[in-house]
Amino acid sequence: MNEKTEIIAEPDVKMVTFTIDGKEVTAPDRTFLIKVAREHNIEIPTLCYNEHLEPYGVCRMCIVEVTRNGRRRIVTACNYPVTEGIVVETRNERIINNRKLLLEMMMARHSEVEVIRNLAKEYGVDTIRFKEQPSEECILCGLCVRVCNDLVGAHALCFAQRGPERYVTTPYDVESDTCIGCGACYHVCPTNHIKMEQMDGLSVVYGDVSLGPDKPIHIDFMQAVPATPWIDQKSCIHFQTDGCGICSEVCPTDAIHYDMKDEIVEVEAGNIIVTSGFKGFDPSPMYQFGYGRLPQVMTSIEFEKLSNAGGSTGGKLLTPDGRTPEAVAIVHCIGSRDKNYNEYCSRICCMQSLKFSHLIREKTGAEVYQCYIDMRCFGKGYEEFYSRVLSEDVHFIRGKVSEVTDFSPDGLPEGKVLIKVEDTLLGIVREIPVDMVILSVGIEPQVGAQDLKQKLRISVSPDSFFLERHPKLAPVATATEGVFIAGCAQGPKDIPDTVAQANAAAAAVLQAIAQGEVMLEPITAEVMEEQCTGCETCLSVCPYEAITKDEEKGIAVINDALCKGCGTCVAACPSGAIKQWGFDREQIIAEIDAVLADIAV
Amino acid sequence: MLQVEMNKKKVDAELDEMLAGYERDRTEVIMVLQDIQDKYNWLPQEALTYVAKNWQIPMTDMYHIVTFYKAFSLKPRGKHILQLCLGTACHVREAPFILDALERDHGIKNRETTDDGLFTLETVNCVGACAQGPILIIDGQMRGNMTQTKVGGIIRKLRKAHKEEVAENE
Amino acid sequence: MAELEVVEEKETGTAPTTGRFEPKIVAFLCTWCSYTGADLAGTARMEYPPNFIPIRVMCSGRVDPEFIFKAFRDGADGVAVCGCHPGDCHYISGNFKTMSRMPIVKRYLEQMGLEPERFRLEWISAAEGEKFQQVATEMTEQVRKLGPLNWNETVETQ
Amino acid sequence: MNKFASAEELTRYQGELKRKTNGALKTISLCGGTGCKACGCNEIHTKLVEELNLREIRADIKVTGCQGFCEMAPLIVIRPDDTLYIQVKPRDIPEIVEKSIAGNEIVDRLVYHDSDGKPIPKESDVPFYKAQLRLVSKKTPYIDPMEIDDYIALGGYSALAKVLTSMSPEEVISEVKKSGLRGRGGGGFPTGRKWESCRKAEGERKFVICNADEGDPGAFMDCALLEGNPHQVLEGMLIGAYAIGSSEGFIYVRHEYPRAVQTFSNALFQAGEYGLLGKNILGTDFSFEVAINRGGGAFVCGESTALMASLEGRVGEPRAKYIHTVEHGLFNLPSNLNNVETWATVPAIIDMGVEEFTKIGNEKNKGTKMFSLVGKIKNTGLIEVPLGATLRQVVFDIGGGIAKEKAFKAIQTGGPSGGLLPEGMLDLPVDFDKLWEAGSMMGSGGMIVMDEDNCVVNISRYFLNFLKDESCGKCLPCREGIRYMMEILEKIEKGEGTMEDLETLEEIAHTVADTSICGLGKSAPNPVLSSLTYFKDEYIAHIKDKKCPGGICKALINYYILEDKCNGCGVCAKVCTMNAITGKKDQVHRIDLDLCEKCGACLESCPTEAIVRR
Repeated sequence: MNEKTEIIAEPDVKMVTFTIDGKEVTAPDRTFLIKVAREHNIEIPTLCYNEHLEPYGVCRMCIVEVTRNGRRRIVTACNYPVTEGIVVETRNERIINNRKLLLEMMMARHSEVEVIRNLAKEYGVDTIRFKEQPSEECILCGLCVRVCNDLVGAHALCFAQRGPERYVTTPYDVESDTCIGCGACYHVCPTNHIKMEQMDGLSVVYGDVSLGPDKPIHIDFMQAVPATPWIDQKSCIHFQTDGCGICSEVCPTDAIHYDMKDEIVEVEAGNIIVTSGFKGFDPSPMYQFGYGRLPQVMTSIEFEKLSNAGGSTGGKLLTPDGRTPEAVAIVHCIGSRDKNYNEYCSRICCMQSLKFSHLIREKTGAEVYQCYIDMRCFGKGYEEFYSRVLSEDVHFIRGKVSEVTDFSPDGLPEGKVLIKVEDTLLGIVREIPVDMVILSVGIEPQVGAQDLKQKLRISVSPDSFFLERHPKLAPVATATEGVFIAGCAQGPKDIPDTVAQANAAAAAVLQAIAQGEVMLEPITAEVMEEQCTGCETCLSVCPYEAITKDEEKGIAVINDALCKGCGTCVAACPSGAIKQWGFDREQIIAEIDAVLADIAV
Repeated sequence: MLQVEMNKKKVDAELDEMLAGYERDRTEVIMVLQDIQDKYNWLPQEALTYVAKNWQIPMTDMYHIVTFYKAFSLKPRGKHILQLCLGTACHVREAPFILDALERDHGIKNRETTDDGLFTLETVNCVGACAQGPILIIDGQMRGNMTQTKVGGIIRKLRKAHKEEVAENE
Repeated sequence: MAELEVVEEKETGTAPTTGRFEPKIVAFLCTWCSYTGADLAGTARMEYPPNFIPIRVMCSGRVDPEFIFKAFRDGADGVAVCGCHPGDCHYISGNFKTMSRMPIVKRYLEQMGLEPERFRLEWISAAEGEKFQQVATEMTEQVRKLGPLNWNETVETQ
Repeated sequence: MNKFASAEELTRYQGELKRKTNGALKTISLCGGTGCKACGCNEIHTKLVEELNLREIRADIKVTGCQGFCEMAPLIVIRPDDTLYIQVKPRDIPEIVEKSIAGNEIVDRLVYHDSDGKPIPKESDVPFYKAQLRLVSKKTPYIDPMEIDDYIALGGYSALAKVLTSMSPEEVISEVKKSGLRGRGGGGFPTGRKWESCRKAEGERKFVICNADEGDPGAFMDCALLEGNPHQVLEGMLIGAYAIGSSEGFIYVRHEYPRAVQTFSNALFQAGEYGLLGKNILGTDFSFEVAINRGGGAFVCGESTALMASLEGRVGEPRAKYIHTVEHGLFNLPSNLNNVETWATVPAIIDMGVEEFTKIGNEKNKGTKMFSLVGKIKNTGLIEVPLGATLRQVVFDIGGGIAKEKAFKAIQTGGPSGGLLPEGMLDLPVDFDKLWEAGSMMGSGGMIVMDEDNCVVNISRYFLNFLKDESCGKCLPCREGIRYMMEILEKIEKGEGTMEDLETLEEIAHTVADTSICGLGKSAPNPVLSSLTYFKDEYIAHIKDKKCPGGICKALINYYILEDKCNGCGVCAKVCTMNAITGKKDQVHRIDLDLCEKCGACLESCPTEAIVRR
């Protein structure tokens, strides 16, 4: 009975009081002793216990002595249901001696297994009096078999034989065809006898292929906003075999519902702010830098993750082979200000590189070589920061790096690569061995910006960032009424500018909302009843379905709230029965006459 | 492991007819396996998958059951089944000497089948005829007061009979 | 700074400076794309001939074939209709209608004896200031080569 | 035969049967127990039928279950004058038929002779039977197990009728509690209390289970009961089910007892025919069904929770008993499990009444207990003695002392969970508590007698080796501890043991007993511990003197030919596969100790017992 025990008693549960090592405790009746002990952090060692599985009680590590109505006996805490008035002793001499001998038995068979060696050391077990055998990693605790059969429901692992020949295997010792590779057995194995390797993206468990990342429920990275975990359905057990369900059990706010689905949400919105952000330029096409080929070469975004406290190295700056770098090169304008890729300047790389140089100098004291074309420190306090970095004796080389290579005729120290850069100020080509090369990659429109353009009917500027209505007077508005753009969607910019634009866009939206009503399009079309023959040609022309047929009068009617004033229906009407305010037939004809009239301009 | 491929369809058909009487209830699984073992003299994998499917028992439980209980054998057993009683009474009357003799003189090891597929030796614990210990059961027929020499005689007789039989139908 | 040239005014419709035949080309530009493109060419200080005179309409779909014939009849030597690239139209499908109407007008004009170069349908987006300049210059030169249309003599009489 | 609609119909039918059976005809009861079957009781039966037809003599032949005197198998008893003929051969049949059946004489040479040669023809006078008190196995010699009428004729099922018609379930329970009946499976838990707690447990659906696994090697009492008198066991289960309020029963029979399965399923069929099983038994609203479940061959399934796991179609792995099976047993429902003999005793209690029953046995151990007396004993067989009888009475009065005039060394009771008791303990009364205090255990009832030619270390290693193979391997102490203990004993057997080994042995024994999950592990150390307490000197002999007093441990003994006894017949030389024995015809032979494999074949086959091992 996998008891759902919260120590804070529900109303109808009978509470019992008893003593553990002389300390009085209360707990719901028939709770397993181990749970109560751990609640009061009384240390009882366990090997085959997992709170989400039925207790199995086979490793006998959790033995304690219990006196109940006058009878003293040794029981296992993991599956002993507590009752009123029992006296529990977790560490008396008899228990310690028994546990020592049990550990000695285990050491004879599992001498190399770490968790056993630690326990043995803790209990002072050093002489092994039994015939020692070659160390086996599996201690037959059965956690993997039980999690696979009872919890996951994949029925892939089982015990075989009995007595000392008992071992864990798959039926007929062949690769299981029911294993879903969820990795549950890999996680619960106390001696990590079950290995899980990554084989081209899939984790191979116990020789069987798994389907996804090792932990189905995870947070991508610590700085994610919002930092909420998500479930990868492909490798989550519940979605494979309808088993498990531990996460919903332990979630205190009961926030996990397996039946939630991705839905298309239709929102009636009067205004849209497009903040699709940017994508870092992928430097792989630039073979000369060896990105993707040389492990030392990384993009500025990857370096950002490396130096981040939440990153894989916890903020420590390490080369891929785990060494602290002695020399680092930072290369500017990768994919920006470059005829073959993007002509525009991405604005942020210079200041970002300065930040990196400062960080590297401070954290590792390595030599930093910054290869730039122009230092564009345009913002408030930016130039001052540049001079400060200069004072931290960072080497600034004015020139484009021509090549990064790991080959050099007179040999290269282990783990270093060579950068070749033409120093235009000294007029020489320099070759500098470094441990790490950071490519300051430029900014490109976000993936998928193209089809967003189609959907929202907004246009893009030549550098394929979204086009603002007016570069100076309306930088966050677009030609389409009610659609706004902010941040890198409109063009490369750093955080201060992005924030400013965000506020601007928000203000514009609020202003429209605050007005309470919407200004109608002045230039709309209107049907002249007396001329309309009801031929319905115009109905099919209007993309906004603004024209409907008035059945009694037998004439077409235009709804001026929907009409956007394009005039296509006016031109299409065979009987010229539709007027367009501001671009009526007479007005255009007058313009043509004016254009063709021979009067001096 | 001696892998003997049985024709799956044939096995399924035979089992359908033989096990029709059972109600496909989980408590019958051990008896069903014993009936199958009586029929084929061992438990082919096809039979296990058949039972697993029809009694809705995962293959993991099936494999543990057939390797746990001594009554079942996953390998084909010999033509003659020798069961030597090693109960305490027989042990006390020197049954182990017979066990050693079987292995030493006739190459029949405990819980194994001889290469020629003629003999399978299994040890059992007390079949209830302790007065006539040591007991050797040959194909279900009990022989009491066994000694090494008597056992030697029986084995040689069976081997000769088998040789003649083989000679006949060639 | 280029030296400011004083522009002399002339009676005839031809441009005052060159004495050559200066054609008159009426260009219907849709507000959201070609007109903005033209505007961009202007702000980018791109030079293009003044003969290419724009008339703004909300969408190229608004251009009624009647206006084209009226322009030719009233003395235009060439007419151009410019709109957004298909799929970019601010009014979703306005330029599709133009795409279906204008070929008919083109064939009609050819049957009336006009040279094909006198009428062009062009898609120019708001970002293609250069393209606008190139279309205007090229069409002006082509019509200049063809000489004046003189609708009455050439078309009316047939 | 239609079903009994009421208890009266049953009693009326009993009356008719009684009148029919005590007719003029003589009854020849032929023992058909497993042991006798192994000695050719079938041939004797066919010869007997032939002879009777030849002589056109009409007599009633009954092939009964095990009558107990296995040593003297095959047995024939001529009723009603109860003449017992022992070790009968087919060729003796004509003489028996002519003299004892046609006439009333006794064939003297086939009768039992006591130690000073006096013939004792009457069965009840033979010392083997006289010293016993047969209560549970009383009816077996008079019944053909395949015939329900025989059982009913002897008053069978009247206990059930009495219970169903005149007693309430609570009254039955209090009767059983008053009777002091304790579990015959070996634990000795008061049966009445067990029934009561099972009756009180929550839940409508309850199970009654009969544990016929009898895994103890050297014990075959349950087998004899099931094969000899299945109806008594069934009647006990019916009474228990009525008392507990269960309508579903199981009997878990051991894989090695196919004949028991046969006789019991036949009994179930016949009981069903007579309306004593199934719906509305004897017209009352009590109904009960029993299903037979054949075990898969695992000693551990004798333990209650493992048995239930096996019944559920799972692997026989025991579970912690913190939750009692009477509350959550089979399929997690209340289940009452008792041993075959316990169920068979219940009808006897109801029939004879509690006062009579409590007269038998001593203060805390009431009634009788069946034992299988085997090993180096003169009269090997199945016996039943009142609890409290001393070991000496069992071994010497009933057992007739040690075979081949050898010296008694030890008696092992309780099977692999029991212990070895020395000569000094022979006056110990045989009951649950005294045996437990002495470090042994009643167990299911196996009693193995050992003489000077047995080695205590070897026996302990035998039990540990048996338990190592039978351990389910689930919990660490039992799986590993027993193996390490056995390895130490093997070292001692090879003469490589040290005194520290004995201390380690004791330490492991206590840990295995303290921390194992089930009875198998908890009681596994008993044989070793008791042999260490009573036979420490033999261990020391193995360790220090490198000698095996019993002459069993191969590494420590050699085979010698005694000059004075050897007549030079050469049989040993022929038999020795290692041809380590040399010698000319009619001259004293010699064994070359280097070649000798110590296989013992020569000793076995020497006609003049001239070969010894020391």
